[in-house]
Amino acid sequence: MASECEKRGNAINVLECKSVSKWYGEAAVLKNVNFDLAENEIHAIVGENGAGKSTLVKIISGLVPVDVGTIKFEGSDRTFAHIREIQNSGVALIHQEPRLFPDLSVLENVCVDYQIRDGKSKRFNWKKAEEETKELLAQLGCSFSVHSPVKALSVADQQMVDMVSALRKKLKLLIVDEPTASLTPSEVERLFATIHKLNASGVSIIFIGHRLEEVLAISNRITVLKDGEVVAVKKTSETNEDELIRLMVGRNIDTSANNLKSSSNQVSLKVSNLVSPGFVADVSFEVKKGEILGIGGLVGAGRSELLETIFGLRKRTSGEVVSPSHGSLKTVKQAIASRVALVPEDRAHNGLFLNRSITENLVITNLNLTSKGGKRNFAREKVIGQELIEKFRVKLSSASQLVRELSGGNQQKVSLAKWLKQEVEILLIDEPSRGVDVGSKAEIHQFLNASAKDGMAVVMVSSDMRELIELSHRIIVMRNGRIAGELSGSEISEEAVLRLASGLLSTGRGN
Amino acid sequence: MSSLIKAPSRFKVPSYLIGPILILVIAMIYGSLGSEYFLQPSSIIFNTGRYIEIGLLALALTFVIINGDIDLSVASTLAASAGVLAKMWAAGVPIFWCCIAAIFTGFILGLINGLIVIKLGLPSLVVTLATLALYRGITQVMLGDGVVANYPENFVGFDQRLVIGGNPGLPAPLALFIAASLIFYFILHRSNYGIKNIMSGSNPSSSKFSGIDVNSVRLTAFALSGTVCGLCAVMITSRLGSTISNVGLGLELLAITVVVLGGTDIFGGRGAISGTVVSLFAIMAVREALVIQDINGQVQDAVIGLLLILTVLVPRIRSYYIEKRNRKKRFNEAQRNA
Amino acid sequence: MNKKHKALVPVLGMSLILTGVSASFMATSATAATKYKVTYIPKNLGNPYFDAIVNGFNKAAKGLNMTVKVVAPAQAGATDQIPFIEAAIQQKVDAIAISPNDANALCPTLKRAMKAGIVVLTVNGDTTAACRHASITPVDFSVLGKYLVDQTASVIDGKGEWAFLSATSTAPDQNAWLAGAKTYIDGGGQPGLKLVATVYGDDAPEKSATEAQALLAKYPNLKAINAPTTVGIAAAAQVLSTSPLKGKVQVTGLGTPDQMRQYVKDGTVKAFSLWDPGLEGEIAANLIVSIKAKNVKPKAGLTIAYKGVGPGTWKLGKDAVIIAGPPQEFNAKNIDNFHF
Amino acid sequence: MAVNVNSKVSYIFKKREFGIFLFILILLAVFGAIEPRFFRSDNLSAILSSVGILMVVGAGQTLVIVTRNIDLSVGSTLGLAAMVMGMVARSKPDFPIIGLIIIAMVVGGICGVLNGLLVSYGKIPSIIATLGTLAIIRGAVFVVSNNVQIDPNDVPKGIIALSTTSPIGIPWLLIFAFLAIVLVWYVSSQTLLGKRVYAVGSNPEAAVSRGLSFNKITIMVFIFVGVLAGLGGVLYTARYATINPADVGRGLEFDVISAVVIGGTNIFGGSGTALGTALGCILIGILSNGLTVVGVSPFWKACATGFLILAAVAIDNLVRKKQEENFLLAIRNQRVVK
Repeated sequence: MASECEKRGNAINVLECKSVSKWYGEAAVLKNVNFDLAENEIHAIVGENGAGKSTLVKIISGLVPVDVGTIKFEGSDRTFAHIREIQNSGVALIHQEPRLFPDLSVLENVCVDYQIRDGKSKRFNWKKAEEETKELLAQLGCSFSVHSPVKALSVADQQMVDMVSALRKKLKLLIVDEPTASLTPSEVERLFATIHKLNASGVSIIFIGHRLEEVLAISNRITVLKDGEVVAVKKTSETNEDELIRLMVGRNIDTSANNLKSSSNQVSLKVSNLVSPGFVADVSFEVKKGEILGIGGLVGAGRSELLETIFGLRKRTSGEVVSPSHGSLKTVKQAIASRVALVPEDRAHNGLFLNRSITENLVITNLNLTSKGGKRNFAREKVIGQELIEKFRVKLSSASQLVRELSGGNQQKVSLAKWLKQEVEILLIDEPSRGVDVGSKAEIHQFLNASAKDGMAVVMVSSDMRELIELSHRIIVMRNGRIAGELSGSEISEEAVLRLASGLLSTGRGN
Repeated sequence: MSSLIKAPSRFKVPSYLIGPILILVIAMIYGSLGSEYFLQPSSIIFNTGRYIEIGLLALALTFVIINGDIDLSVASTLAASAGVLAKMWAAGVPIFWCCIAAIFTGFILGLINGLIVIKLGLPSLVVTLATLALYRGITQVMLGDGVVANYPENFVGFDQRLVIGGNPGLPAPLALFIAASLIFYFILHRSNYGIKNIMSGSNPSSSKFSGIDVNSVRLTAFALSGTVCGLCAVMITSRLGSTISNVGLGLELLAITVVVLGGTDIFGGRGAISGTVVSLFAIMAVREALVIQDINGQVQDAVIGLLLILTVLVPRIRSYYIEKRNRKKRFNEAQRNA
Repeated sequence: MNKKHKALVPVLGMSLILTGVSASFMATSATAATKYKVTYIPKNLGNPYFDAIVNGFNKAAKGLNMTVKVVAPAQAGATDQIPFIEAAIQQKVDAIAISPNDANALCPTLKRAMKAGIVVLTVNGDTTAACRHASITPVDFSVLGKYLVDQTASVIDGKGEWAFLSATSTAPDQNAWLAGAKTYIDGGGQPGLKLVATVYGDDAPEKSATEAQALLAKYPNLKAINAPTTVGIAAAAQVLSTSPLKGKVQVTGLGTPDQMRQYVKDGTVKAFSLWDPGLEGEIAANLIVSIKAKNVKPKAGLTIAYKGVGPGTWKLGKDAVIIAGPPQEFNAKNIDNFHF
Repeated sequence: MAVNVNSKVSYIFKKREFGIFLFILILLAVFGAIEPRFFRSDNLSAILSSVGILMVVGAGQTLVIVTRNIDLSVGSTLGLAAMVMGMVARSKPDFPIIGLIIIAMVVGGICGVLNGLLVSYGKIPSIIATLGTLAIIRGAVFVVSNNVQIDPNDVPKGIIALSTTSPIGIPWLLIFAFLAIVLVWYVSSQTLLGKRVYAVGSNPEAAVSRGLSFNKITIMVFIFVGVLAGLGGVLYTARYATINPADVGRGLEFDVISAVVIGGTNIFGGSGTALGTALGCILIGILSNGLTVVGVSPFWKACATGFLILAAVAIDNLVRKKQEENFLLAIRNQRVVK
């Protein structure tokens, strides 16, 4: 086997997918896709939400069966191989949501799918496994205990555990599916360093990402998918961001935010000395009418929790949230009555009802408009639903379709749209473009700008540095539950945000 | 294939009703094979009374289950409410006020279930498993080994009265059930509370983020369930004309079976009143058909159990084979094109 | 074609199963040849005691041109028998014999059966007198309480503490006997005995055994446990047969010989009682024919006579109650003569 | 920092069963104070033997619940296993004891396979599937036994002896219970297989994407609980000697699930220990014996049992939640306040 490989030399492909097609129900998600991966290559796949990227890598890693087509790995046919067989041959898939077991410890998470080879002792050597895991964790620069339950770790640490689980096996192909979506810049750096190190040691890599600058930075080759079809395969050195976007979307779109950066002096919301134990420590700020206030910081700095506390979802021990026109707000009910809306980061868990229809998702926050005396009016629900769908150009086959069937970008639009019949004055929005394709992202940005221009106050948490800097009038940076600093006007820069977020005050980057 | 899915029919039977309707039809045929009296209006009338209590419990449970909870204590709540009714009647309280007290007891006990579930953050399965024993115990404490009977003539025999006279007439329990179904249908599918109930069962976290007070929705569902148990206690007392402490023993599993057979998702977020109603009549028809064919209790239970599994399993198997066939078809098409 | 018909496969399968189930479990159903159709509804199935009554029914039915159908609910709940009564009414049977699980709850349904011209007899347990034509009890329920007390006295020589292990707190026959026993004791019967507790085993072996064990722990001077229920007596005997107290504490009560043979032989149980349950079935079958064919109206004071059945003649007591016969005591000497 | 967190982790795991253990101690103290004879050796050993059957089945049920499933059919399975074994023993009195035990376990295992297939490949929620098989298997008990019970003199002496003797003095019944608990403890804490069972319950989607055979593990735990229920059938026969088709194992599922839940197993899967279940079983055994021994009226007993179970679960839950909260807070605070 090994000698055969050597004979073929460097030019051979580790992975070859030939005319792969896949349907979910009646909808084709992959049409006749050809994809190959050369040895020791970092191959990026880009495309809008719903273009079929995730489905393709799920097929490659054996998670879902292919309908038509063949897949060859290291020269042998793996088309219908079982997931375990594929994993044992050295393929690992890392999702954007770490696939971990919250009740188990780090060590158990890492070892749980370890195969004990026949002929050897049936007993699993926990001691040895612990040593190996500790070593791998140390290599990745992680300091948490291997006995800590995974549910106690931060998202970034969990991703590292996921990575270590993959590394424990003999890796030949690592697939990373939007790994950076929930990571902060320094964590992204750590991840990229790891990927490069693996690549250097002979592992081929498939990389899926929405942040094109990252894709361009890390990959050798880029495959662009659109509507389930391969539209182009480019060498990274021979392409650029604009071309990629054109290929992905099929048209030119304006990605610059066009921010006029104007806001009135009228205060829309005043937060003073807000405390939520363990998450938010003594936070005070104001946001003005027509202003977009960005909140930067690392994941786990308490940004999402701050928004949730303002919205009345989290227990607060002290502090106050006041809307000058509506008074003090403590509960969700008061917040909504004061025309505050929250669009959460995790739309699948907190924003949407995946198993219910689009109309129901849109109507649930607008019952005050659609119903009378507690009695629902289906005709009016339909009208309002349709209005919101059109306003946000949600792509769907019918308004009674389940939200689950929509792509990420369209889901995000629904998650946002459901508030907009409520004459929202203060919009709290958490990671507006997480897992959203470039086209939808641009639409959402345009919407935020237009709304601010119309007088809405927006408080936006974002880990996407470009989004944060281009959209925000003013940025406050959180660190460890506190406000580490505020930036406005010309002070705003990527470096300044990072410095505040990581606690390095003026000495520049170090560590 | 596509013609099968997109049938151009104006009125489409929801998929969750197909199973129960099939069962209903088959049971009717089977029962009428056993006895020429099976489909007689009179026999249907005399038989509805017993099932209406299960039906009402199932309607209330539909709310609780759609909401993502479960109430195993319904039969015990019913018993405790009947116990209060009996004790007050024995103490000389007018029967009307006894009934009111019974319904109120049900309401309170349901509320207690809900409060424990919400305030202590315990799973409803665990809490109502405990209150199943607790409420039955309260009934035993109240009634001991005694029997309360001698209810007034005008109270006893509600199930045999006709709301609309003649043959076939409309028996009172059936009329009550139809009314209750309509009310419950309205609440679940046409009111704000209903959609909040369904949505908080579908995703409690998103509901909180959408401004729904999930806990009060849950509490309402439990209280509603308890209140209906109280109402059923009145009905069962009227039907039997006596009260003992084991009244309604084991009804909870029957009621849950009705709800699940009617297509309500046991994990919440999906379900319909129509499903529960049709499924009640399907189970009633199966039971009656089996009884008329002289089949014993255990085998009746086994048949219902089998039907329960088949209603969930058969559509799964069917869609699996359809999916498989489609895949094969596409594969062949792709081969031809290649 | 096959597309549409494939959906029918599960339906077909379901109906096949249904018919298969029915075919194999239908009780002997009425054929046109017999004159009298009778449904007997025991408390529940699988109870050897009621099997004996069924045997009596069948024995008598042979000579009476009668078919007896036996149907029963899965559990002995108060209302579980009602569907079976309803079904019998619909089937227009000639008579319903029932061992009621509840004295009151079945009344409305039974009354409707009587209205429909069906003869209603209660066997081994009674409802209110207005809800049936006649009742056949195995023994005189009013004296069985006393009998149980005396029986307890006889196995512990008239002295010591004892306890009742009853079936359920809602069983009408059990409660009648317990009440009878209390009246007898309060009236000065068996002054050497002291009834210390009454517990309920819910007719479940586990619960009965637990309760029996708890009695042994709580009352160190306990001399006897009287369990007037077949499940209870067997569970209590089993607990004692494996306990150091075996022989020191006596178990007695009501049980079937087959079930108790073991414990009589190994010395756990000195004596226990029962009657011939089959006799109840035989009387019931004959009485049905009398009422139907000879228009006999059961009432107090009436005397009935059936040749070859038990003692042969019976006089109906108050509320048309027929007492089948005296209890039979089983002990080491005679137990091998009985098999049921 | 790492060391600090590490010690906190072991602290939690050490304390996991502490709440319920404390509750048992308090109960023992109270019962003993009211009625010292509660501690008589034959009483304690009787409690243990009645608990033994519960423990054997509960050990299996723990793993089932850990995988986010539930098996309601254990009582029926126990009944079928006992009945088949009893019928073999009745017709062939010389059949070796070990053979009878194997027959019972195989019958239980077959029921487990049925449940496992319905839940895994059939994709039927376990609560529905086993609600169905609960009735179906009970029906099977009736069919195979033809409604005839097994009397004590039909049961071989060797089987009865399992509940009283063994080579080492402790009855076999208790040895089996101990072995079942130890087996589950060993598998769940020491082996990779056990970790996979917990992984499947902790995050089913992740389990699939990590290549764990979800279906195989599900079927395996159902077979495991089935086999243990079969063994439970043997022990039931040993302890009660009579096998009645209607009574055998009836309602056992409620006791078993109560015990598992009292023992701290999360009803939503992912966590739970054999030791906790063992303690839960002991608590139930002590309650049902102790309440009678201290002279609680039979009518108050069900009430007290329900209340105490609720109290045990609530206290245990509160204690655990507090611990976990403190632990998570400590970890966060290490980051937040630096």
